[in-house]
Amino acid sequence: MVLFLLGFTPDYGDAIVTGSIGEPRTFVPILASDSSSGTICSLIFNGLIKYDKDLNLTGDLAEKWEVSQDGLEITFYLRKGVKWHDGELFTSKDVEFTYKSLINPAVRTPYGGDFLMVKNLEVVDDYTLKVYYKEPFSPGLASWGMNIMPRHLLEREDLNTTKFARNPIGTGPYKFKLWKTGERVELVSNRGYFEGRPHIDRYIYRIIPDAATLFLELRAQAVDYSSLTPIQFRRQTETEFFKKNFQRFNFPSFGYTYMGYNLKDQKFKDVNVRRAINYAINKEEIIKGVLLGLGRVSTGPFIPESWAYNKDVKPLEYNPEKAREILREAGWMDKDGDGILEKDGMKFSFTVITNQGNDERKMVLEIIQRRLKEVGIEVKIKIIEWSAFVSEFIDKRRFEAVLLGWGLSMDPDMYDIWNSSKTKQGEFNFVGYSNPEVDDLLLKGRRTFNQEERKIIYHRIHEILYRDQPYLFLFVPDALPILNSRFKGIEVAPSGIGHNFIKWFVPSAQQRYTY
Amino acid sequence: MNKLTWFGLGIVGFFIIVAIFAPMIAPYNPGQIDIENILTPPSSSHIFGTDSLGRDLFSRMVYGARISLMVGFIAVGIAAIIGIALGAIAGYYGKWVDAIIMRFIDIMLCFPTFFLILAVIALLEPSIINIMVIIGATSWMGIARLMRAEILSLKERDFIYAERAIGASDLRIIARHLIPNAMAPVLVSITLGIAGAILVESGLSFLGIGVQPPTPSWGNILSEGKAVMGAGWWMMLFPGLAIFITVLGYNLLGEGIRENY
Amino acid sequence: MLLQIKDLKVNYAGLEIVRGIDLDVDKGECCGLIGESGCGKTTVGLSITKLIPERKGNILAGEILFEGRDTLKLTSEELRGIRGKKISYVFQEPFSSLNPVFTIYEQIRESLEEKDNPDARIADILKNVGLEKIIGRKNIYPHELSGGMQQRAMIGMAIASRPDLLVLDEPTTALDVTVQRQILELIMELKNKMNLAIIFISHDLRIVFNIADKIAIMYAGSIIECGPKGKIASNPAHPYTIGLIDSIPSLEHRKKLFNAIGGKAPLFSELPQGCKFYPRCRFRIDKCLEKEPELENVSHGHVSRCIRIGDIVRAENRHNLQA
Amino acid sequence: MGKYILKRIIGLVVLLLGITIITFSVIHIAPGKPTDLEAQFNPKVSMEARERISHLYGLDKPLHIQYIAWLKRFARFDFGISFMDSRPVMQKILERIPVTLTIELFSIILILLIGIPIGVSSAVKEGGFYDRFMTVFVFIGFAAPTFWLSLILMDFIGVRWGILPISGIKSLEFEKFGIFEKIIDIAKHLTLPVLVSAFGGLAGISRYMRSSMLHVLKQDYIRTARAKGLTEKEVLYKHALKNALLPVVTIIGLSVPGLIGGSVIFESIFSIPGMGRLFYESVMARDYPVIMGVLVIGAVLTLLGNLLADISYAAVDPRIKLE
Amino acid sequence: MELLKINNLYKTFKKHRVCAVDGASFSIFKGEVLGLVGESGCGKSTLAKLILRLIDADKGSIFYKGKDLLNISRNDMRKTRKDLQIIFQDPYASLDPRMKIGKVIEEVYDIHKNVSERDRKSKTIELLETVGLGETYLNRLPSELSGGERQRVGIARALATDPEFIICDEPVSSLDISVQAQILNLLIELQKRKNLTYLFISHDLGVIGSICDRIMVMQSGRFIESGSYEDIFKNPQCQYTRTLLESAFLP
Repeated sequence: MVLFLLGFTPDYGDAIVTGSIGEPRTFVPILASDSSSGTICSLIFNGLIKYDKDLNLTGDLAEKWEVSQDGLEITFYLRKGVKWHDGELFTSKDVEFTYKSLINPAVRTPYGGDFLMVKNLEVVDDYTLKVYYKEPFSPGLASWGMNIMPRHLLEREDLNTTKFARNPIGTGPYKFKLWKTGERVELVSNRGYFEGRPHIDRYIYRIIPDAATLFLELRAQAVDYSSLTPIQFRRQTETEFFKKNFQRFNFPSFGYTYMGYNLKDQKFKDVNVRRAINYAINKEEIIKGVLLGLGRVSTGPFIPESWAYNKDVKPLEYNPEKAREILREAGWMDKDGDGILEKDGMKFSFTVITNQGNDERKMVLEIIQRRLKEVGIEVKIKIIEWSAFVSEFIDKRRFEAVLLGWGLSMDPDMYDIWNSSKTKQGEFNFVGYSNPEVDDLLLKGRRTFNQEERKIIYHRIHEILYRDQPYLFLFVPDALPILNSRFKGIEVAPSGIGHNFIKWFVPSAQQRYTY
Repeated sequence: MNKLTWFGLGIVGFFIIVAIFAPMIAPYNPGQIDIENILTPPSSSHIFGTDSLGRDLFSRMVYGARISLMVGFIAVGIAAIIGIALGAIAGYYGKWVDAIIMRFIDIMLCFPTFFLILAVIALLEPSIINIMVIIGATSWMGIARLMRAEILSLKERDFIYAERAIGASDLRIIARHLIPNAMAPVLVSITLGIAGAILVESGLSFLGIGVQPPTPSWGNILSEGKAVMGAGWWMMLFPGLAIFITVLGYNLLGEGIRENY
Repeated sequence: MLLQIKDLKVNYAGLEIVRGIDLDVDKGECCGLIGESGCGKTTVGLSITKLIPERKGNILAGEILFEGRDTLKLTSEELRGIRGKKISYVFQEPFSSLNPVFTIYEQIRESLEEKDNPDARIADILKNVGLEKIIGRKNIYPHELSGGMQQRAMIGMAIASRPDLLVLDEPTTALDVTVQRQILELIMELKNKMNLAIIFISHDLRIVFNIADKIAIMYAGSIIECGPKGKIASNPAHPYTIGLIDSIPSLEHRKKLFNAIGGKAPLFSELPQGCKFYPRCRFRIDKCLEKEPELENVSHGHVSRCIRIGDIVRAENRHNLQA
Repeated sequence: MGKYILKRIIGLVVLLLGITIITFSVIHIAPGKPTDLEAQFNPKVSMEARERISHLYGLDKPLHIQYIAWLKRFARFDFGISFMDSRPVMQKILERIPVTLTIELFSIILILLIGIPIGVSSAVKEGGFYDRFMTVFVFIGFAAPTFWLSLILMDFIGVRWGILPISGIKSLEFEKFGIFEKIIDIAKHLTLPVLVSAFGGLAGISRYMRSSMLHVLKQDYIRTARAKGLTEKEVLYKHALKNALLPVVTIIGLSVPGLIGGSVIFESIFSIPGMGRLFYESVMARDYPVIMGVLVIGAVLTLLGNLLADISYAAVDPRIKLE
Repeated sequence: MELLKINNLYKTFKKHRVCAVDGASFSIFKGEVLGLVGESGCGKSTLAKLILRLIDADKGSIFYKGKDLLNISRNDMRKTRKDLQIIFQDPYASLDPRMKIGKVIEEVYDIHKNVSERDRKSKTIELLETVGLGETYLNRLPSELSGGERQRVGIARALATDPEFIICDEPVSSLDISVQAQILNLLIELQKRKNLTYLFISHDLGVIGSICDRIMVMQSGRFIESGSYEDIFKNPQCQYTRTLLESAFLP
């Protein structure tokens, strides 16, 4: 291995202290919907399959799996000899129990959706099981990345209130040690982990609610692993001190920021107007101003590095002149000379709403506001606290335009966002986009397991979406993790740096927390 | 009036002038985004440096003065009006009127103001005025209690009986004689209230529910400053200092009024 | 001579309101110090043991010889040896002169010179001032007593360590008529029993005519007449004294106008030239304006600060003496 | 006294019911629903799933039925379970109270120990340089925005000079420490928060104490105490101080709610798992049971605080009796 | 002629649980000075406030010009107030500290509209002169006046509605003797010139003796003796009256 040549013998020991703003909610994996709980559950539990560093599906608790010709049947062959942290053997009965809990209406799990497509699950023997689907459902395969729970501990428990939530037992690389509410969660390495013993003995997850405090803790090296804002990355961590004591990474994150129009609103019905707005806004300027260059222009709702992203779709260039021209053709003139265009007595003025607590989105809006003013469109900004934002404005469609971001899962299937059937109250096609061809393509995309076929489908969807402009796709921000320099073995890949976390190690000389 | 009170008055006066003549004083338009020089330190062209969107910090601070002071005056103005009226009525009429108002005050002390602010931001136009109306409408209890205590002691004085003897109506007695004579402690709590309101606004901005962009206020500039703490010391220093000096000024003025009224 | 005040000048709130006072009080003698509000009589009383608050005023000149020693020159240590021990005070408002949050018992105990077995000593004091009812009850607070009883407690505190001089500043003004009489009788009784010297400061001539041996009358910061009670009462030798006596409503004075003094007391900031009483004086002549008159002898021990003593003394034409 | 307290407590209970009704309705009328925060916006989460969740929380029932259900549980001192992590609300609150209580208690003790002497000494040295300096000093504490001052201190004291830890309440190796080291460790973590919180509270107490002391020093019984020959120290720190301290007792009563209330800004900056952050996070997630729990405890403490203020005032001031 | 007829007036204050006025019945005749003497706390001032309905009586009746003042509406009462006025004891507390002297008088005209806007100023100056003050006092604040001058302003205010009956509630008790004499002279002259009727309240028998025609002695809320000057001063019937006389220093 290359590492030996460099003279680093992979040592065991030390602890990694990561800092985060959010407090985890629960460690019952199928109830953990917030990112903090998800991060920790992914270290304690395993799914049947997982994504490797190049974003391809690979085995986890399942050694291998087969999909039947008609795509209605998936057979999983489980890994043998895997033990739960309390020594019990992992068997297919645990998978069956997890599946049953997911579709049980009394359990407050938000993840039931994909598993309702399953006709039934058959346990063939302790280490083989078959899953039958009502119709071919390719995203279904990815859904089996869901963490599997120990049947022998939870069978007789009410999952909503079980003590397990604060004292989880899993199969993963790290075992739960303690949880001090509001302070920190501590995990210790699972020496008998089936993929080999993790090098770092202790994983400490500190809860630090304020971003400024988190950065101070970083500077004082009381936190080893955290993420930076663009300003922190460009302006505060270029010093000698940081270069010596820290290593920084930047790679596209799995998400994109966009401005969605309420397509039912008179002003945005005409696609040309939406395209004119795209021309009027300088996307590069936003990236330079808000992300200090740490991000790239986005043209569609797919992960840039993944096979589903159509690289031939080029973003519209910044051309205010063309924008004014298109708007004039669409009938928008500034008759009363107040600098704002009108049409049949209606001013081209709209309010963009976004959620409170996200400084970047606020700055993006302030730049958009200025650029659109130059082409005669008045933009007002309204920032609303999250819960009210979702239930009063998004669910009830009470908005003209919204600035938001979507997190992208590894599987490109975006049925719930783009399909015209998903525009009822509370559903996610809140902009009200409907295009029969896209509807049809989405269904085809779900029905085939063949990646080549899906690639053509999603590339076509990408083309149509950018042409229809239901969203003004803005940018994909870079993830900016920062890690203390004593940790070795980090490798950047399309899936980021976390894929080989259990291989990270600290040379014994530099180990800091040892007892 | 001792030196400190003059000093306080000087500060308060200075910022009121700055607020009134903001358009003249500010060299740039506060919303003028300039991506080329983001977060540049104080220089000849930008006295206080620029913020994270390249806007001139000095201009935003000058306009921010207008917002922050307005915040103080509106909130405390409303609190004063409600507080004085209810306090006077409770103090003057006593018996069951007094009991009801006092119990209402107890309830208001436990009122979840936080929720009201969230509701306003979501449902109404979240302009600064609405937020401050809410702050004002839920912070009058202190003034009401002060006014009531003063009037309880004043209404036993002979000149009130004399007013009644010459046939003055209750309203005239309360408005012309009781309230003016009870103003001293209330005035002090008003000046301190203005200082308090400015601090509340900066607190709300910290939580992200303060004054909405693009309108600058010392509170939201300071919160932006917090986000870039290491990279732009001037973004933290100047707004914090402005709030600190203004609140100090109002406190010294309040002290002066308390002593000399 | 127990106490000799010589040419005392005191400045209060920036104005010289005591403009050269001379007063002697012998052991066992009750000297009345009369003057209307704002004439400086209280300040004189307080100056005897330097009780004037520093920020408010200071003693400009003069000597206060008590048993031969000038109290103005004493160190604060020596002064404390006199205050409450040799010279005690009783003030006008009994209710506000007693500390509301300490018991009567405690406040009297504080005034005792010898601290051993206080209970017996306090019981004795309470008996002396007519407060037998509360002997032994250690947790009585001032607000639980009537006005009269509170003043008795104040007097008890004053005589606790057998002083030589008692300075009483309008002790009965705030009390009811009947209670006033009892307190005055108590004071006289104690004066004789303990051979106390008393300075009785008041604005009411009627009281002082009853109990004082010698009377000094103050006007605008200085003494304008001083002498034995009998002489002052029978033939007052200063127009102001005459005016005061004429202002006293007496029984035969039915439904007639008083021969009252016109005008109002001068402000210390605008004291006129010459005799300070000139603007309100019935007997004034131009000569009075020249300079402030000295204290002239009227008869043995009776002095008056007026240049027309001769004319005024002839009692019969006192009322209709024209200018 | 007992009857008075009983009467007041019955009044409180009625008031508390009124408060719970108002609070309950305001919370539910305010926009936003409690379905799980991030689940609301995760495409994987279907609409039915979210409906099911709100059904499980019982939110689809009319408001008054929900209130009555809450009231029944409240009568048995059961605040129900939190929506966020289905843990009993009481447990979540009791988990947070010790930290907030420790900080606020130390802060109030510090405020009293420093604020009162400052107030008293400023009054005694009124108008002097010391008085002016102290006025500005205490106002500095009040005027500086909390999080601004905290961050600056954390940056210099925590990061650059490394004297104190930056945030949190325990260091990572806490479990390994002995009892004594544990106390030191927590003390080091809480030093900055307590100092900043106390510094902010100094202004209130010291200004209040100063004006109260100034008022008392003008009273007659202070002059009586001096006339009794007591030392200046006895006059100031026995007679004057006890009276001046009376109103301070009510302040302690009124600050009872603050003991538990905590402050979200303060706790976020110093990463303290206190009541303030619990309330803020519950509000953001519309976790109604926890919100009601915190607000009701806050209301009870506010009302009890008022009662405590009145009772303690009566206990300290003999003149007041509660009828 | 009988100006005011008061019969069994009762008033107790819940706070002190003491009966302030316990069944007072008497009448006041036009043009006389009726004296009311008694120690502090015997209910004199309370009785004064009851008669003018400044505080509400528990029960009883007060007849004036055929109407029972306790049962007429607040508005009618405000109209009849023109004829019935009061002067208070403490010159410092009876004037609004923030109001100029001229305004104090003009406010009365403003309330009763008995003097037109135009000549209010001249009427005020005239009134101030009748009480021994003058135009220079118009813009002064009470704090700039001596005790005697303030009492004169109080009297001027009472005269502003040219009343028929004035209650003097201890008008001279807190004044120096020389100023007391001036004010008593003023009250006596005004009574003759404007044919006023006084209810004169005092604890000082000397003052009562020098100004009153009839005298009533009050003790803890009840009248214990009343009669002409001679009856009370020459042969008092009750022991309490005798102790009062002995205690007073009557030269």
